[in-house]
Amino acid sequence: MFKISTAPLDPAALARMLPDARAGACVTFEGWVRDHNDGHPVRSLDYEAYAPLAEKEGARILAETRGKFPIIGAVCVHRVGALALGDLAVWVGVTAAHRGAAFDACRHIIDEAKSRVPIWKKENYADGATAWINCATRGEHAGAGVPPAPPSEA
Amino acid sequence: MFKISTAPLDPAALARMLPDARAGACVTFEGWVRDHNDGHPVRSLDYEAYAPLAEKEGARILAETRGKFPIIGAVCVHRVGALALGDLAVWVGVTAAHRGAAFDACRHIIDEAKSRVPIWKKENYADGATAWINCATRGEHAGAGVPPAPPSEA
Amino acid sequence: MITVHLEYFAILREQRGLARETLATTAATPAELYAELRARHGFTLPRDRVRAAVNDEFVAATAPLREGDRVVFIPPVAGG
Amino acid sequence: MITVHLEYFAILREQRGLARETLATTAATPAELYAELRARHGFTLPRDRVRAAVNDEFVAATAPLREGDRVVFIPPVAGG
Repeated sequence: MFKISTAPLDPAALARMLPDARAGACVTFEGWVRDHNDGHPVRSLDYEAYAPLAEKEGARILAETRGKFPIIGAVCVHRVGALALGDLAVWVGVTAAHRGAAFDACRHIIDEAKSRVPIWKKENYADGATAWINCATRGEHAGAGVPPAPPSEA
Repeated sequence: MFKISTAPLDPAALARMLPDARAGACVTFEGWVRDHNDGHPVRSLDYEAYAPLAEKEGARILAETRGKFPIIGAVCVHRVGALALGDLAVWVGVTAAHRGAAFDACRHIIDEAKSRVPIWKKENYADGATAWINCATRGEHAGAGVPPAPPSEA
Repeated sequence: MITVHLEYFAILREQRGLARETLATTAATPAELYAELRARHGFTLPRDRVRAAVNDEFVAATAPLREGDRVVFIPPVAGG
Repeated sequence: MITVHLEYFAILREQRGLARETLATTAATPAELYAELRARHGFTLPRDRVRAAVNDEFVAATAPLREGDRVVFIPPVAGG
């Protein structure tokens, strides 16, 4: 299941979707709003998604992941809206009989989601500037005046 | 923090030890009691630890992991006692600014814990046989009559 | 001339100043349509950094546009 | 002769039939002590598959044993 959520994510509730008697390993990834990016103090983030296509592309990522790794369950939910420091932006949970597949698949899902799913992140900096991440063009910054941020890996 | 616990593990309570404003990624691993190992139906497990040395060795693993990967927080708790199918046997949680380090460190911790920390697992099979995992000797089984189980990766 | 329905996200929404619009265009493909919109609205992202979706599916920049299509141009993504 | 305190875990505890014992031995090292115990109690694990700990720290099989040491032989581990 891949979902875009406008409501805060509840990891405990999401984790309850995963138990399976065949599963010996569960790996989760949580992406949190952190207080800096590339050296700039961050005050908050805005996430925005093109939800219908994001959920289709996310479902394709989960299906591809099942084809690549022997996993049992896979769930990914991405929050959108205004997020504060420490808020949970994305949750990925994967179960498998063995831990190797669970780690590999969880990482594959978040890597692919970050590179393919139409979700965007605007950072609001402590100095009042903002920037849409990855949208800077040719050295000039696409936001309102902070130096260019490279593709961010949360 | 590395602990041996005789009480059931509470992932939500453990996860509350991890938040940090600098952290953008949190990766957790949970080892669950699964219903089979190497083709044998499993009914329950008994875990046993040499607790004082297990906690020392676990603390060394966490310190080594901090030296190898740029992480912020790392917690591992291992349950001992009689566990039923689906029960949580081990929980590892790691935070980092970036997800690569969090995934790598979480996996390193569980790999090292499984190979170095004095904790043992006895599988109780559906047919009443039992086996101490990894303790078979020269083709004969160390338990009570099931075929040898190879080193198990949960 | 065809009529297309545009939806804007993220930096394109901010630079356009609105989230959706319907317009008549002679553009035959998403590539042509983006060039037209970029010239009109001053989008900073060059065409090769923007993907196109039509009716909620990714399409090639050279796919044909049809009457009534819902078109979205997708800036570089940054989930997580 | 020295007196050592043994604690048994897992398969060694089951094969010994008890969790701890104190005994007098002429063994000068963990390796010698394990050989003695294995002969006496029929432990199935050969010495090269068992690690030794003295006073809650791993030690070499050839480390000296001293009066009053707490000795644990560690079967192959299997956490997780």
